[in-house]
Amino acid sequence: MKIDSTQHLEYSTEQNRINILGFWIFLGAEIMLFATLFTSYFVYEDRIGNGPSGAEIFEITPVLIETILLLTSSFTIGLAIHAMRIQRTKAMLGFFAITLVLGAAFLGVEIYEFIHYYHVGATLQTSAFTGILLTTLGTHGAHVMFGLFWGIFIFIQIKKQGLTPQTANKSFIFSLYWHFLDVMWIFIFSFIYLKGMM
Amino acid sequence: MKLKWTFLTIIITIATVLTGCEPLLVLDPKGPQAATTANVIWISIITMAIVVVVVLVMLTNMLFKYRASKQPDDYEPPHIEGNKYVEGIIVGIPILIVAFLSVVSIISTYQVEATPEGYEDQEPLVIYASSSNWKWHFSYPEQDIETVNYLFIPTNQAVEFRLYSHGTITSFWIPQLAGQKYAMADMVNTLHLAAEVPGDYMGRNANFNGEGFAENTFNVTAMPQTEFDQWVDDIHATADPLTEETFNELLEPGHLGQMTFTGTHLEFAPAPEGENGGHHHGSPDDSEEETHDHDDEHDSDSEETEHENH
Amino acid sequence: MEFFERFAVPHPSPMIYASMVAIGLVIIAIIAGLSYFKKWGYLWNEWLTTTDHKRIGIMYIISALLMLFRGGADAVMMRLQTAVPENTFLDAQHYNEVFTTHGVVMIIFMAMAFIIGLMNFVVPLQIGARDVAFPRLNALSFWLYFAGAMLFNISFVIGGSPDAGWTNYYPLASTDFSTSVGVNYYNWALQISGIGTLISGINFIATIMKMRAPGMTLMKMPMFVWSALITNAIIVFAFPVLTIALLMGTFDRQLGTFFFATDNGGMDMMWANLFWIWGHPEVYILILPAFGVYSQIIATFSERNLYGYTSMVASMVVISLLSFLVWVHHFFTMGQDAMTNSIFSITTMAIAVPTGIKIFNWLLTMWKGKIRFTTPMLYSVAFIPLFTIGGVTGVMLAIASADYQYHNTMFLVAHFHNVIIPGVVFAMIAGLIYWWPKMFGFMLNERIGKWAFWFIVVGFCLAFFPMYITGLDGQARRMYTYSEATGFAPLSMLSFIGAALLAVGFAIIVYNIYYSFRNSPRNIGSDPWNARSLEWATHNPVPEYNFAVTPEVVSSEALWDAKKRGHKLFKNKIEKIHMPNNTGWPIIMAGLFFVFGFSFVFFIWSGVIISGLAILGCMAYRSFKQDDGRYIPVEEIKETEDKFGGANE
Amino acid sequence: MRELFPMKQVNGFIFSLLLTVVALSVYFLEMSFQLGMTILIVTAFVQAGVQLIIFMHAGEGEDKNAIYTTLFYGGFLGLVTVLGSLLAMIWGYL
Repeated sequence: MKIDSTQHLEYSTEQNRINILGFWIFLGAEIMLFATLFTSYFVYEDRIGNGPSGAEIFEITPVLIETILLLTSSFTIGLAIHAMRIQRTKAMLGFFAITLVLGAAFLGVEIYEFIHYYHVGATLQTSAFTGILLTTLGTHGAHVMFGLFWGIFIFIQIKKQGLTPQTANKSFIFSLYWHFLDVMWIFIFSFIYLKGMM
Repeated sequence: MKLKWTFLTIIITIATVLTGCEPLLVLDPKGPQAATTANVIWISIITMAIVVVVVLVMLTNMLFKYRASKQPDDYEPPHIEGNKYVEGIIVGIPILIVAFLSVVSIISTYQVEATPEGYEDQEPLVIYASSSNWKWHFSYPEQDIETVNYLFIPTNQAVEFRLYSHGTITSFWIPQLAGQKYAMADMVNTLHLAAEVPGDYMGRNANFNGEGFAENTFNVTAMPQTEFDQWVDDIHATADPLTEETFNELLEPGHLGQMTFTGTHLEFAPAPEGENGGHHHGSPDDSEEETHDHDDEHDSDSEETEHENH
Repeated sequence: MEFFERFAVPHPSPMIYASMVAIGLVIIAIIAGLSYFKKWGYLWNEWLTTTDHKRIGIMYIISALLMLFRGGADAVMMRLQTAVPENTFLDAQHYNEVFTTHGVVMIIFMAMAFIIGLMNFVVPLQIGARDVAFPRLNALSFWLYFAGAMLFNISFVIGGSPDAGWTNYYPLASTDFSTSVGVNYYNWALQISGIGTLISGINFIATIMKMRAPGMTLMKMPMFVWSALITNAIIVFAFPVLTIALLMGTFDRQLGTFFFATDNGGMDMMWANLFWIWGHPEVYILILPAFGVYSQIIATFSERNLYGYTSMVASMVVISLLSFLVWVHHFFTMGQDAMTNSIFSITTMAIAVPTGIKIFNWLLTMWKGKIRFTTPMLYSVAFIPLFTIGGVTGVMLAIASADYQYHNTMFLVAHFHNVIIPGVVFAMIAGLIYWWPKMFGFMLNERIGKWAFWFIVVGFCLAFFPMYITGLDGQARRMYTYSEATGFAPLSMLSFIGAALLAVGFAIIVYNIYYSFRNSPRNIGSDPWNARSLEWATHNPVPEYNFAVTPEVVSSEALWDAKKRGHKLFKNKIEKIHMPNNTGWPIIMAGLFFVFGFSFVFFIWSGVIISGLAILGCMAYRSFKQDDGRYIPVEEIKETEDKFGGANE
Repeated sequence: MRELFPMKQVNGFIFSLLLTVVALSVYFLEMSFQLGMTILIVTAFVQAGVQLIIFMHAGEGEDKNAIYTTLFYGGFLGLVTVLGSLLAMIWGYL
């Protein structure tokens, strides 16, 4: 494995560079996945059947908390990568841990939100609108959940092996994933919640 | 060699069959809408035949002239990059052809979506055609009668079909009178046609909808207005009224022969017409009002189509 | 006992029971054979756990051929049923299941597997790479595809086949109208193999972008590599749409949501919409690699460089974008206004322009050439006029008003078979014959191959051209029978004869493989076709490391440069070569996906949860496992090269 | 400590919070649907751009052209999917 020391650790081997490009392409596919969910959401938005409409069930407070949590976690994972690049392993692990905690908090609030929907009678089986709402939010939530476990695994590996081209590469790719989830949340926040409550 | 003749034979066969003594249904129109589509099909067949012929001529030319057996053994084919002018031609001409056909497509699509040409001043006859597994129900609200699996229409009269389904997506199709349109459960689609020649025509559901699909057909009879009026009167004199109970029995999956009733099912099971053509059909109540004042609705409809025409 | 009742076939027939017995016997025979010849270890070590792109490619192609025969059997059954009016060979339900599985198997499990198989085998060789970017994911892709294919194929003996057409329109596909588990199978089989395809797409883009030989800029890639790059770009952006659509369909059928229902806000049209947003790009996913194959073959056997390389590339890029802009033409008759239909009518016809460029470029490639009529070239020559006919009927269908008459008729069936068979199937057969010596080190017999070609071409014309006519005569597609009075009988009989000839043609191909395996000479050198691109610069069959020395190229025709212009391909000395290790986790994970899908189909929640957790466990295991691959030492490479008669230098 | 918080990232974070506040105005202030949608579209896409360039370093590696091509391709096709579907499913029937 040739290591190119003029580049950041995460870019230092050819395989690392291939991995990063590959992940970007995967994110391209994810854009389309969420675009499809948004397409369906916009089509079903007014088709509420016998169920409630968005304006009736959305609450600004939990949504705002979720947004702040995820935005901040996106900031901290960015700082983690920065710390990684200046070889500050401890600081990096710190930021990494904060990110995961914020992510877990986000999931907690989202679970609260889902329970709220359940209580006001908006379930997957209520109408096409509530179905697509919960599917879209659920897909994003599942991504965050997956990211949490993935992040924990990487955290353990850095802890064990230190910063190597492999672990740095994994961390960088994880950060791409996490930022991407934040971007998707911004779209959910704007075009599902705010548009619905407007 | 063999290849070329295979193709030529096949093309000739197609041509003879196409122009043969027994005309194909789609190319044997009996009303203005189907005549439009038949003309468009002929235009496109001729245009496209030119393309096919050009390709075939070029191909045979290449294959004959440049086959290895005709070249000297030491012949080395030259290295030829693209050429701006040649590539300009092979882009330009297809663009012209496509542009021409696009214009044909747009004009004819607006035509078949509107009241048939020459019938714009006429009040169209409204017939609700709804499908259930595997039958067609035809409701004539103005005449207050309903038929199953057969359709009588007056000739030289614009007919406006309101299509919907009691279940699966079906496609209402009378090849000799007009193209298809889907019938679906949560909205009503409109299909315009007119018959100009009295006669019996084949009608069917063209969209696959399960076991009984092959037999999901109906018979269309076009007749002069006076005979049509006579037929309506006869039904009022002889047929039984359609009750909700009978209608629900009719909806059960299966095949029925031709049946006739007075009254329509629209009174107790209205069509899914909503404020916006049923499209934002969310709550059940917005479908109720619509059927009672369908006359207004269709007036505004024909106004709209006129707009589109001019 | 109640637990097992759900696995019963809802519409049994003697044929299905016979198939069950046949499947059972074949499985027993395979197991017995492997045990008797002590081949389990060989199979596991050399094939099932391989990460070698060439072997994965070959496994894809073998699976594709198996699926071709499954789908082909369905096709012959359909043609037989409709050969005469009022036939009773199949009943309506059985016929519906047969055409549904025919469509799905041919598109998803035959054509897709064939193109991905060829890409797997050829792309790394054409760009001078050792393997693909992610060899383990490549194996996972294959095994996920295979798990999906098997899941789909067991449906007709366990629980019942899907019966709502390959387009699977709701509400027909909902539990109200399709009561067996067939459509559940459809959802999960496509979902699982779709994930595999998506991974392949990412893998190949990364491979082509990052692993080209020194000197090979994007505009110096062989045309097949370009077609693979564009195809995989379409895969990456189209398949997520299918993922979501299938997920919504699964929710509707199995979790009680209302997405495609007709009440509670549901919209049955939305399935058609999402399906075709994926479905239309999907047909370009199939046809573009075929274009790539033809570009290679026509250039090779005209002994000329490909005419208009830049415009060939540009036209594919344009096609890839336009392919996402046309989907509404699949449901012009759904009731949108004339303006919407006009827009999509224009975008659809626009695709004819880049496609036309390609046709003329191929013709101009033959111009001033020295054409050799080998079997692959025969398929390519037949492709040009036949595909043109298919293409122009496509333009005819794109005219919205006329489509109101063609839609759902045999005219449409004739059209898409007319593009897919001469387009994709001919290309795959031609490509297989063309690259066969690269795969196995001997050539397929040309004389037998040409017999097969004539059967297939004539069979194709007889089978599908009559459908244009019956379509215009008002024959709807998917009708299991028709009456004498319709007058469809003589032409339908002709179709059946054509289908039979096609079947004979494919049988001859199989015989040819057997015959050539027994009789063909093995000492064919590395370049039996006098070809032009890089893959022919290494040995036949290709050693596992592909090239002993990484080649350096200066044009898209690297080998031609070496042969005619004195370009030196291999400049460096032999060094140790880094290769990926074999791994068992892809096949294990795909097996778990199979269990997951199967359990979900039958609502066996315990199976779903256990296999779901096991899949996540596998991923966690992969996250922690380090596998840096292995090195092939210089001596071993030299030894191998000597066996082939010395290094290619 | 200072070096752990580079200005670029801190500014990016503050900017993205600001964008969120601007987007929130559609909830707290009375405005027409068109104006509200315009604000949401602008803030969402700017926000996405901030994340991509400042946090995700989309433009730093040797493959930035491939990455940007992927993103634009995905974004374009995503928009086509959304708008085309709305056209074919809703607007086409009005």
